[in-house]
Amino acid sequence: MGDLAWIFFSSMVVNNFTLMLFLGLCPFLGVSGRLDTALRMGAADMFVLTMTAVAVWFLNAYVLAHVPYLRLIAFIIVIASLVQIVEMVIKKLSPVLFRELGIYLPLITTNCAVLALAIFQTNRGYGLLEGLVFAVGSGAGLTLALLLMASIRESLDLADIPDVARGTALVLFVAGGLSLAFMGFAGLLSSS
Amino acid sequence: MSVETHAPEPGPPAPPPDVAPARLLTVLGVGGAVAGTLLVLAFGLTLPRIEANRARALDAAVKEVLRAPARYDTLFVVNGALTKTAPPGADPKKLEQVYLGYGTDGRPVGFAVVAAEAGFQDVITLIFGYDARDRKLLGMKVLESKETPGLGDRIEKSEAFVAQFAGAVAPLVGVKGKRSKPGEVSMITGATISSRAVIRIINKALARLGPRLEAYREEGKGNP
Amino acid sequence: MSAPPLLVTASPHVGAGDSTPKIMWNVVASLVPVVLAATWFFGPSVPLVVGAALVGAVGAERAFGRRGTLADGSAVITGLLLGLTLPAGLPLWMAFVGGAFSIAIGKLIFGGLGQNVFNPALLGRAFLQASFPVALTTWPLPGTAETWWALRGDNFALPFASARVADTLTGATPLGRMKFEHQPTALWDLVLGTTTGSLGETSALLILLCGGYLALRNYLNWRIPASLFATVAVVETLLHALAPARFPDALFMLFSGGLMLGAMYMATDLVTSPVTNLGCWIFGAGIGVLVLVIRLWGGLAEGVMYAILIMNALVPFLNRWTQPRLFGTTRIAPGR
Amino acid sequence: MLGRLRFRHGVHPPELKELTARVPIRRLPFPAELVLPLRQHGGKPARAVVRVGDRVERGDTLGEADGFVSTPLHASAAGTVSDLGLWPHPDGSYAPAIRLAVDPASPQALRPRLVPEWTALEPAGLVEAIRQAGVVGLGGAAFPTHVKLSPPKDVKIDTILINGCECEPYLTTDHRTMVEYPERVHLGLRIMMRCLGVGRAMIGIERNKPDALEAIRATLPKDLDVTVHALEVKYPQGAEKMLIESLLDREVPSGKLPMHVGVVVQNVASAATIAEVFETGLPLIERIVTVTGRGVRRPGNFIVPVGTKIRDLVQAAGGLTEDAREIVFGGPMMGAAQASLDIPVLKGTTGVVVLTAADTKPTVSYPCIRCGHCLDACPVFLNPQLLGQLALKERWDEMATNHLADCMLCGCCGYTCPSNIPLPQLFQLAKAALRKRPAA
Amino acid sequence: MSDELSHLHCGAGGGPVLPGRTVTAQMDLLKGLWRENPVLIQLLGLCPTLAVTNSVANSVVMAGATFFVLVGSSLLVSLLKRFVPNEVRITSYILIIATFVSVAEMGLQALVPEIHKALGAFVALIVVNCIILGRQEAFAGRNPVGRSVLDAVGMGIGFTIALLLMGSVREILGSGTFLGVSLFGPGFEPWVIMVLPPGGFFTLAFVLLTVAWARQRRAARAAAAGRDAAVARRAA
Amino acid sequence: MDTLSAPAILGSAGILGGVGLVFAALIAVTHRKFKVWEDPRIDMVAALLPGNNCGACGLPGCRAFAEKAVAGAIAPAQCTVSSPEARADIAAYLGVDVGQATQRVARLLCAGGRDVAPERADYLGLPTCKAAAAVAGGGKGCVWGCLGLADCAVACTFDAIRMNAVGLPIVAPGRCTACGDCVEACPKDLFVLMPIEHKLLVQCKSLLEGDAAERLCRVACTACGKCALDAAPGVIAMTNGLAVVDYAKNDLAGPEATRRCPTGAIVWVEGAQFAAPAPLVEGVVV
Ligand SMILES: Cc1cc2nc3c(=O)[nH]c(=O)nc-3n(C[C@H](O)[C@H](O)[C@H](O)COP(=O)(O)O)c2cc1C
Ligand SMILES: Cc1cc2nc3c(=O)[nH]c(=O)nc-3n(C[C@H](O)[C@H](O)[C@H](O)COP(=O)(O)O)c2cc1C
Ligand SMILES: Cc1cc2nc3c(=O)[nH]c(=O)nc-3n(C[C@H](O)[C@H](O)[C@H](O)COP(=O)(O)O)c2cc1C
Ligand SMILES: Cc1cc2nc3c(=O)[nH]c(=O)nc-3n(C[C@H](O)[C@H](O)[C@H](O)CO)c2cc1C
Ligand code: SF4
Ligand code: SF4
Ligand code: SF4
Ligand code: SF4
Ligand code: FES
Repeated sequence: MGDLAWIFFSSMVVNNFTLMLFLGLCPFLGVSGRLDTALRMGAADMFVLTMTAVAVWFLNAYVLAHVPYLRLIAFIIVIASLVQIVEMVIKKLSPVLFRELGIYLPLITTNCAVLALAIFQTNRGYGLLEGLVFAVGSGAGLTLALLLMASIRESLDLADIPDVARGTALVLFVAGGLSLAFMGFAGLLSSS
Repeated sequence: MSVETHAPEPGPPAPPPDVAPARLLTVLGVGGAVAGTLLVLAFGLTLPRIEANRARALDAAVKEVLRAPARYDTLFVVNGALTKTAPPGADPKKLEQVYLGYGTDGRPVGFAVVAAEAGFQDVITLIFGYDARDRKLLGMKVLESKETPGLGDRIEKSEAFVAQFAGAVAPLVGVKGKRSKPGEVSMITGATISSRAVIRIINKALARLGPRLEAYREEGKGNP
Repeated sequence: MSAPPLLVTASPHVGAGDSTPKIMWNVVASLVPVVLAATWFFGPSVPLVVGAALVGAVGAERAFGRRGTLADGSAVITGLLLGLTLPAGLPLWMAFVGGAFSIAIGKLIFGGLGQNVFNPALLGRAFLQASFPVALTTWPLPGTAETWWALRGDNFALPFASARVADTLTGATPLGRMKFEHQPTALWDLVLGTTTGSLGETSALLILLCGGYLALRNYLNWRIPASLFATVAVVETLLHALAPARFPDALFMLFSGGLMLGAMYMATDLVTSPVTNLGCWIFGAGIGVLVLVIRLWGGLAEGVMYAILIMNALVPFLNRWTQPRLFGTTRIAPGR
Repeated sequence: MLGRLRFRHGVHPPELKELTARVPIRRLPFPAELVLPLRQHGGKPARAVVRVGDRVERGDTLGEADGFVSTPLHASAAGTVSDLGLWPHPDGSYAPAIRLAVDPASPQALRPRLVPEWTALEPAGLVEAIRQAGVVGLGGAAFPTHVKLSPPKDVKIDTILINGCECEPYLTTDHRTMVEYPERVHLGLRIMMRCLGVGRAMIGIERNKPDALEAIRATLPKDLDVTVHALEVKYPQGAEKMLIESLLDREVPSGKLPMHVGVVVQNVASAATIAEVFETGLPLIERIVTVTGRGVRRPGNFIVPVGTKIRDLVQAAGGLTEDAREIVFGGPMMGAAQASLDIPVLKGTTGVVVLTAADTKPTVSYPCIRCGHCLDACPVFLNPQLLGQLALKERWDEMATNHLADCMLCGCCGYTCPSNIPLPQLFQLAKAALRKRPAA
Repeated sequence: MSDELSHLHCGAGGGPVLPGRTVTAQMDLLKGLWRENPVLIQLLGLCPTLAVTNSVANSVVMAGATFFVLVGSSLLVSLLKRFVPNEVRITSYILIIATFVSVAEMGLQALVPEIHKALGAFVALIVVNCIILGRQEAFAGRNPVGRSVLDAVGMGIGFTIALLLMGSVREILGSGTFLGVSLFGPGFEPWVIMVLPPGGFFTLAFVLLTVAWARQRRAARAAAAGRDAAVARRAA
Repeated sequence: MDTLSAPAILGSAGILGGVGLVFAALIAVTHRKFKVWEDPRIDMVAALLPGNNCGACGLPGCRAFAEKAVAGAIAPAQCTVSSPEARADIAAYLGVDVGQATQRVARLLCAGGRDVAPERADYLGLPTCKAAAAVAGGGKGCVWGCLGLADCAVACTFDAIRMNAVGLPIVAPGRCTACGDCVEACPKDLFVLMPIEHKLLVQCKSLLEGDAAERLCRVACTACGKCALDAAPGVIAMTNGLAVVDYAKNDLAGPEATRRCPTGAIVWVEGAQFAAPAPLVEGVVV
């Protein structure tokens, strides 16, 4: 139990994928302009990560033990096709849900957070439950970072940013600030 | 220097024709097969090097924390007891391992134990040498850590800190400032948490394995 | 037509009489006693360190800011407050770098006064702490009468050079002692300020008084410190009742570390706190909870700075979700 | 049912009413020329029915109402129409106006009744008489009174509120009206109650006018269900939404009018004017104006013909001081600055406030420091901070979704803003920009 | 995978080739260095740029691995593009890229185990590096082999330049060393933040700030020249 | 384990090949189901356009222009913003004629700079024309006239407007693309877009007549009617205190109409509207 809590908080804040590990920066920079988009992206992220965790656990348990060198290819292809299939299913079953979340799915397939989750999960030898907690924690972390960045960017929309800093440079400065603030969580639950 | 010109043809281009599914199947099927072949070849070529690297690193670490033993044996922890051979059917790579070192005289000098637990930033993995008879440590080496550079990473980079472990009496006690007793380890200012984590990892591993290690020696199995 | 042409301006034609520079300079004035008290405890190092941070902040504002913005006084506050969060023995060049970073990256990058997301002084301090962690956690002891005039560390270390190991007496802060050594500190020492710590976290009483003056004049939103204190007091009292050995009592939590300075001067920074009153209540409570989480379960002894910075990041979100209920409706505005 | 006699938010500007609060209302001699813009009220301007050179008597019709939401315009003095053309209007434009050369020989006496006796009239006839008399709200907005007195069939009015708050600093028109003509206020109220068939009325007066409260209470008619209430002194207590909340504890829904909560709000001076119109038989041709501020030498309350120019008023008040700097029609919170002394007083002009350089707000602004004071001031709970930032970036549509339409331009936010951001001005611009847009 | 991916994926759509303009091999090669630098101008592949640049050695190895994958897959893609139907284009590209990355990863593990460990998952993550797929989509999939390789080499060098820049700044300030060699002696106080995550963000932000500043100055100068010309035209 | 054995190689080739086959099948199926085709030339043309989305062409943005251009419904030259070379490129690419565009420019209907049209009050507050106009008309004596606070110059994305020393906006015809932003921006509605051939121009909107008008501005139209008399019949009419040119009869217009104007309110414009009486000033107040 304690371990699961540690995995969760560690992946959500202490080792936040975006702010501490630099994973998934492309969508972080691209989709954090507006809060509602960011929240949807976060939800989609969470979904894909959870799905990946399960898929990767199966792959690790049943397939990759025999062909370790196919790890990378297997991960990327399985993730991509899973997402694709889910996307099609959602499109068919719930057009509303598709409009809200579906359009972000392909964007996530090719961001490195998902592949990284698969690799970390494998390297750390997480079981199914641990993997799931890890995925949910990381997803929550990505969503948190997106939410903070998006609301900040929306408010900065009204600021008189100097011309040279406008755009990505400013977003990176804010990300640096967030990352600095999140250092406050360093060592959470690990001190004694 | 090659110069190329792109001259567009006027008029709307025709919509692309439909591809035959058979072509898709061939391309991806053949492509996949070729890729698979390539990968397995690369894997086969690099695997020996990689395993050798890994073994060399472990070997160096074991030798370091056991203060250059003449040789060492790999023991397996099975059901809380140490055995020299892995039980049949089990994959030896998946069992916890402990290394027993011997001096030039052939007498055992101590065990090397790998242990890991959360540090300040993330999990710290370390190996330490332990003389079960005197309950003294022989040395400590951090194998993997993500502690803050310049701060927490001094648990591996500060020679003074690492040196204290040679000869320290278990269980270890962390202190701030100068150590005064052989069981004490003086922690790094500004990295108390990482220092404490190292001490905790060793103490916990010994609490778990210590009796086993001592028992193993006392039962005389350590003496070939 | 009458001799000088009439003036035409938009309504309202009268104002409440407060102005941004007036507010800012009042805050500066209210900080002077705090700096003097710090000097009383830590000697001549204090004006040096605070001065260096101030010069860094003001210099950056002058160099990179729009013309005339120095006069609004906000850069001076940033410099002073940054100085007050530093240890007395810090090399001056570090304090200077911190001040310049505070203003240049903490504020001007966002377009200057009023537009920054993070509290500039705290961002500067977080930058310094992450850059020079050892120097920022070396705490000189408050002085005695004989040694008052001595420097409390290698203030004059050359730029880019480490501080030489000083022969001043250093010690752990009350929070550090509590966290790592489980030793308490007398409450009276905390209230008066005769403990180790950064310059401005020493005399809780004085800060309370000076901040109270600002609150009375409505220069800061009293709801923030109120909800912060209430949260810390309530949660900590509960925890203390559950496990007295593990959790110190609420008064210790309130009066130790940077909580007072943070609550009265830094959480209340108008720019980086919510504009709505409901938002301010949540903001204060959030800081309170985060401070406790970091202090009690985190890796660091003190968490006020990080707590405020994290809540700063949430402010746009809070502003958006705590819009006032429009008169004559049950809705709230969408916020954007 | 009774409200808490106060509302939430709002501001406390210095009242400065002592300049004229005790100065009795005085009638001024007629000026040489009057200028009567055809647009004096909310709605469509009147249509001129006289020609240059026409001789008119006091009370003669100069312009006819052009549609339902419009009122006629009457000659406020006997004289000759000297010009029909463009003249500076208090709103800053040049607008069509009738210039009247006042006949210095005329006694300007009362003449036979132009407005019928009220007692003889049915409600519908009363409303029509009020319309023909050119009565508009004198509380500032100058909205045609007959419109307010003819609610649509499907709304039920249960209460008339008489607005005696006069919450703007400086102004004392309503105050003096209540002190000097309390019976007129009551009579006007009685007439309006008959018009609307309403049995209940309430009079709300801010607590800082004890003499007015007393005068109104002392003359309270016994046969009517009218109550008088002392209200908290706070700006904008007199805004109708705030008044309704204070007195009746009802909130006018966003985007709706007082009538939708069963209320009609009338200013005390409007009530007194209705009474006066029926008493004298003359239409609305004069009004009480407070000429005040530290920029005039002898501030006072004057009865003047509609169309009197600022120049003449200022002269009556002893002239401008050396340091007079800005002339405002209405109070300093919502009033409009005037650019020249040729501008005439309209029916809805409650006061002429002359500010000295020291009284005016500094004009330099600072960036918004997000202090939130404006949110604490806005009586309709908008977020002026956000609206202001959006306005500076000309994001009009987002302002609309943030309920700009509910802003009544009361000026509270601009008053408290320490950074002196001209928030109400920005909102006014935004409203104008959105109005210009076809659909938003 | 469907074509939709190519639109949504970061940067994976190259601009059209200007009709009627000539392109020299030199331009193919050089554009990646600065004018279309994948990191500094196109803002692609930021994850590795931030994650592995806390030391110069890591940056070099990472850049090398990426270079290898980029050039190799560009070569292969442009060689095979004629056989690959449009529908399975991206899937095939990913197959090719993933193969190269796997090979690179095993190679690094065998040759430089220490650095491989320091780079962690990021070698494997080259698979999803936007630069690589982006170049296949925008260039190698449409152009002949020679040009594709030149383009890939240019982009690879551009990526290397960016990584080296970041790595040098961060290592020099953050550790006082360059490639592990102490530069300023023991008295130097390292700016630890530079090797920590916030330092990564700040460094890249500063680099982009400088780039923007340089471009703005050039644009301002060009505009001034243009205005002079316009004034002159009007005067004439 | 021998990784390089034949079964291992065959196995992995088989696995990946199988995966490939599955995918190919999947894709073939999906591709059958959903298919959208768009003329790729639209992208090409759009990329050649300036991308300002300024609307000067009368369409809602550059992509709309590209679609129309590909469809042959609009001539490349109608994009007045892009360079002649770019227009030629598009024409060449589509294999059509560049076409002709009538050049239109923005003209200011006011000539009352600070030197000739005095202020009646000091406006202090937001330094924009819009804001000033809302406060007592803005302080300028002539309430129809230019306030000189440069809203138009700020609005012009093509940098075609500069304020001159007496506070009047000067349009550079060479840069003006007739996008209409300045028309939109001016609170006094002083800008109109007109073909450059319309050379007879009444630079005044004051509705006052005679001395009343001239008192407020020395170059106001006093409605004296002389221009209407001198011009060809029907070209100029007097309406509401202003001379109004009927541009339907532009062919008959000539400079003689301006000769007797007592204030110089009516002018014959060739190229730029004002002969830049004072040096252009940089630094627009924002
Ligand atoms: C950015 C940052 C990174 C830190 N990293 C570590 C670390 O890796 N290991 C550690 O023990 N302490 C680290 N600390 C400091 C601890 O949180 C804590 O202050 C310290 O361990 C207390 O030690 P002391 O009592 O010797 O001062 C870090 C602090 C900061 C601000
Ligand atoms: C189009 C329009 C219709 C109105 N109709 C009514 C009405 O039927 N009944 C009423 O009491 N007031 C009516 N009003 C007047 C307003 O309630 C209000 O008195 C007027 O806008 C002046 O606002 P103020 O009094 O807050 O300054 C109307 C106003 C407008 C603009
Ligand atoms: C901010 C604000 C303040 C107002 N203050 C007063 C006031 O003090 N006295 C008053 O009679 N009307 C005031 N009004 C106008 C009232 O809202 C309302 O229009 C008026 O009382 C209706 O009466 P009338 O139509 O007879 O003028 C104010 C309006 C606003 C928007
Ligand atoms: C009550 C109050 C508290 C303030 N606190 C801070 C502070 O903690 N840090 C800071 O940099 N500036 C502070 N300022 C100054 C100013 O708001 C700050 O420089 C802005 O954040 C810069 O945009 C404060 C100002 C006031 C009025
Ligand atoms: S002017 Fe508008 S926004 Fe400002 S306080 Fe009044 S109602 Fe609120
Ligand atoms: S009162 Fe002024 S400074 Fe304060 S939040 Fe409102 S607009 Fe900003
Ligand atoms: S927008 Fe231009 S033309 Fe219009 S008033 Fe302002 S400066 Fe004059
Ligand atoms: S804003 Fe006016 S001057 Fe500028 S280009 Fe558009 S039409 Fe021409
Ligand atoms: S490189 Fe990490 S998401 Fe694109």
